Amino acid sequence: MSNPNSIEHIRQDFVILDQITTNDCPLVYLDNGATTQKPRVVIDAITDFYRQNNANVHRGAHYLSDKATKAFEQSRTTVQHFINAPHAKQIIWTKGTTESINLVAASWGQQNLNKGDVILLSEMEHHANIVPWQLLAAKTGVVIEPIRLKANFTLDMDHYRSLLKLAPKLVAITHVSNAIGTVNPIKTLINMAKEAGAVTMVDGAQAISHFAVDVQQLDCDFYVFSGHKIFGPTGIGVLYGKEALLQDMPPWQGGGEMIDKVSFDGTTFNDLPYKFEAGTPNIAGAIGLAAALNYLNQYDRKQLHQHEVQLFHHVFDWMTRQPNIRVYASRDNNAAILSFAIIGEHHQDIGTLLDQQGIAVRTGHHCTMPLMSVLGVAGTVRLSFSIYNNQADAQAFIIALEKVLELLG
Amino acid sequence: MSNPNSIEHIRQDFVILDQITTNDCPLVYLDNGATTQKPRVVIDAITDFYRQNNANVHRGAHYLSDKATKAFEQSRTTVQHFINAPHAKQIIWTKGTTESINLVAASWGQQNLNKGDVILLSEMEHHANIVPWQLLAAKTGVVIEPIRLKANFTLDMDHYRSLLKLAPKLVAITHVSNAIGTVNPIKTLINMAKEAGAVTMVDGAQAISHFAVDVQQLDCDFYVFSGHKIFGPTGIGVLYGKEALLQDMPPWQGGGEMIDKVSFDGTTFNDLPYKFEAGTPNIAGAIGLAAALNYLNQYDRKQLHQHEVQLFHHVFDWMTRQPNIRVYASRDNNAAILSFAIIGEHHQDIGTLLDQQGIAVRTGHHCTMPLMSVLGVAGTVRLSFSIYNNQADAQAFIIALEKVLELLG
Amino acid sequence: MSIYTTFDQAITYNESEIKTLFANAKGWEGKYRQIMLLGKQLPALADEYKQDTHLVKGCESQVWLHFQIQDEKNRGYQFAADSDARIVKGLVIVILAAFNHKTAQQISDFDIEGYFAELDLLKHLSPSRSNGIHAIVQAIREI
Amino acid sequence: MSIYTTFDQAITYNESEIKTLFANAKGWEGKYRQIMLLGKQLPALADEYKQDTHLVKGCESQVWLHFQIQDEKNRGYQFAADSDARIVKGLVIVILAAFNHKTAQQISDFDIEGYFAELDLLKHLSPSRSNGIHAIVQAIREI
Ligand SMILES: Cc1ncc(COP(=O)(O)O)c(C=O)c1O
Ligand SMILES: Cc1ncc(COP(=O)(O)O)c(C=O)c1O
Repeated sequence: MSNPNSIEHIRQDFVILDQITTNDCPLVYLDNGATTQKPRVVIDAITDFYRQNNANVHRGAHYLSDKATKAFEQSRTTVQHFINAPHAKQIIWTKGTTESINLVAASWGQQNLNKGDVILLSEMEHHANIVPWQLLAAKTGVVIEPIRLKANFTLDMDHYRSLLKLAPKLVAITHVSNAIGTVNPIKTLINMAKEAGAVTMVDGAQAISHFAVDVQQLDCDFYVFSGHKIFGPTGIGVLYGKEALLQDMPPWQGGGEMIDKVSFDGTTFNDLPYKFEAGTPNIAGAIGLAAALNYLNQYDRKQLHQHEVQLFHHVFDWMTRQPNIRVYASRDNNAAILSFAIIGEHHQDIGTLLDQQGIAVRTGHHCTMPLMSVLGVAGTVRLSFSIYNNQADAQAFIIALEKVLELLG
Repeated sequence: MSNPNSIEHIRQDFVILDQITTNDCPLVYLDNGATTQKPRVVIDAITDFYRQNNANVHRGAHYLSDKATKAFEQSRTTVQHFINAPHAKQIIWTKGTTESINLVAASWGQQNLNKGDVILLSEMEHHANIVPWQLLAAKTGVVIEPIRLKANFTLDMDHYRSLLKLAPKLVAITHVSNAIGTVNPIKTLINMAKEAGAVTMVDGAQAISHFAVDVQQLDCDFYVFSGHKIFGPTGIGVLYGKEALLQDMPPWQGGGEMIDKVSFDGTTFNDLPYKFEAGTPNIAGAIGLAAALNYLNQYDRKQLHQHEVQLFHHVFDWMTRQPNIRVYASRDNNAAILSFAIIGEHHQDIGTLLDQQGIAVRTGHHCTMPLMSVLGVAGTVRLSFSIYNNQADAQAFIIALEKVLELLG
Repeated sequence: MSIYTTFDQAITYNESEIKTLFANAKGWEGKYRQIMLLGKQLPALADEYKQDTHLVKGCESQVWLHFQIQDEKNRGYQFAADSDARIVKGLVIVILAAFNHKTAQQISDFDIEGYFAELDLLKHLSPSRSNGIHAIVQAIREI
Repeated sequence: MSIYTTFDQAITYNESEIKTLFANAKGWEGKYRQIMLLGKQLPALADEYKQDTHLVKGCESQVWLHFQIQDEKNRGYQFAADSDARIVKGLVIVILAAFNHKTAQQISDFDIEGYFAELDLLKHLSPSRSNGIHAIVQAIREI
């Protein structure tokens, strides 16, 4: 993919990119950490489903419901293979990363954690991997300990080691920071957690679109991610869990599909994965996500990521040469996400002036307020690259930021 | 809409209907209770969103995120007006009816109900309006009392009256039965519940696609429904609640968007509706649902429903003339949904043989096992009509069922 | 009636007889008539053998499945099954005609998809159908 | 510095002066230069007036808003506001030029959309923007 032609080829699959925004500027989409764009095949998969196969799944015994159920369950298998899960029943459909984590906290957490038990998170977690545990803590009295960040934007392994001495019951950690791009040494973190006897949950929301994830190789207990951040639709996400853990967990939400028998005298529950899938699922969402994963599977993902990192390095290196810019990201072990500030300026002003030039970046706390407070800022401007960004995007960003510097200067 | 031309006009908006299924038979889709088909404008709204406006909502300050947020919040307003809610912030996006009810049970229920408190449901509830309360009961010790069904398929109002003497804290009841089509006298039920001091929740999953719902006129405390059952996408649903109740309720799921400030020392929550919308919402789903409601708003809904009921009566009257058929539905106060059995035959055999002729109906317990046990059956065959069904569908069904009777005879 | 009687009765058809029957059935109606005719010939399990523990999971209708090793030397299996649905009963005969008297190895080697495809009944085998035929085949294979 | 001093300072511009300034601004750059020039002229609120209770909700930047009745007879309002973002500061001047010294009735009658449209700043007023301009206008209107 260092071949720019291939990127232009990919770009053409994302029709949204070819548009004019504010002040007649072409769109430069660098907000991929918030959500990714969808290739034609994903949009087509959704459209085709509604135009040809739409029916409720599992419940019907007719031609359409059979087609819909097949496509839906095939999508589960696609996810299974994408993350190399042992079995499709370990793939639970959720609304997104946030719901996946809430499910683990409410079901596994409530069942297995008691007052005084320790949970380790990190200072760089997204609110989605903080607040569910805080809600659980308010109910159960578990204690949350954040692993500290070092000045070089990586986790403080010494601090982690010392926190592991508290014999935490759970280590829940992000694979990649959505705000500063750090790729955590997740395999090492998991191994250490296991040695300390902790269950492990990995927030893969930002990792999954950048590199291959193998849950068996990682040997994590739970892995979660969102469809919309990996070129799939909104409203669909995944919880992967080890079978033994999922089997033991009580259901969380109740309703159709997740039951075996219901009566007012007592109700029994369905097997995995259905036990955790109450109600009509986001059928079109699951099918769209599978289409996105199949789309990615066509490519050499390592090459795609190299390309993203190349763009990231280009901007990173330029930024570090600007006296007034402060970068919050490390150049290495970064998934092509970067936060920065112009010294003395408000991130919102920078975002507004970039937007005037068609550049879409995100400004604010990026749902990582504890991290912002560690960095000593209220917010930053964040750039996040994806497979369809090209050198022209990186260059347009730099030119636009030079203009911002001039306007503010 | 008694004008058959108008129906044919509507039919053309639903491209899926024009297809050949098993044994070269054209599709006759009578499984609308399970899920409805989507008109072209809904599919287009989703496609357009992904092709032109896709961005994460609320979080960005750029051109695309502004367009996406506008469309998303405009969709909330569309729902608000559709059910005549006082304010858009009383419209909470969920995954569907099931999640809406789980939210009420987990948030309002856990906060307001204590051991021994009584909840009234009815014997005709969908599992989605039973199991969440049973899960709550297992945690809190609340007591569930089902309102009995009479032989004419309506609720036993005397029994209801006597149960109200138990001073229930909540009456949670379906507007329309998904299995037998009964339209409950919901306004009366709500009034009586209020007099008894109970909070009321109405499961509108089956009602909303058949007739206008005015939550202020009903004066219910909560009203819930699913997008996919009213011509909208899968993975989106609505919880309406009275503002004072919603304000008092604690958040359920934690994550981005639902917070005000997060720190490891303590977190505060956002205002309505965001307090209940953790994580990236199903943006395309909300926009698709709004397109569906706007589509319906073009028509005289009373006429559309008269048309459905006409088809229902046609089949109902034919069935009651067949000696071997037992109908589980009342002719009056019915939302055009009907369960039946062929005496001595298994519902699954009937479904299979209808499917051979392109007729899509649902067989089984319809996620209403307690109702099935009251009816004394393991399951039924269910027909459910929608606005795009025509006389030819009804006739094709009758001819197909005659063939089934002959084959089984 | 002992369950062993039932086992003896259940083995009336073999695979090739079934294929002949279906080859002669005309159209979907002919095929379903044939399935239901077969279903009528499935010996009923006595009520005492219709225990919940013998129910096959994942069927919308109820399907009870029993088996025994027929002969210690060859270790062939004998099956007895019943259902409350007529089409399932017929399909049970179709399935048992293929699996009865076979060893675990023979059962696992048998190309059930090919067999159902030849009979033009393949869609019944789909795991996404709620008729339970897939579940019955799975249950037999997992014995 | 007393907050009353601040109030006095804040009223430098009126609506038509703002319109003239923006009419002369060229392109988006000219307009934003103008906004930021205005922002520089917004008198800073002393720290003691930057209380959390005076923060306007719904702004990504911090915006503090104070007001007082200027004159008991006409019941016109005087506003003082500050922000940590430069563009917001400038837009605060734009807003206050329209609302300052007006009565509640005059404020609610004022066509703020039309005013922002004329200045070609309408998109800043969108409730779906996180810049908080909509929130400031709402806050003033709800006084
Ligand atoms: C009356 C009723 N309530 C609740 C539900 C559950 O809806 P969903 O599966 O969309 O969550 C349904 C549909 O299956 C229903 O018919
Ligand atoms: C690291 C991380 N975790 C969790 C989330 C939450 O994902 P979602 O909003 O799709 O549920 C995000 C995205 O916002 C994220 O970047």
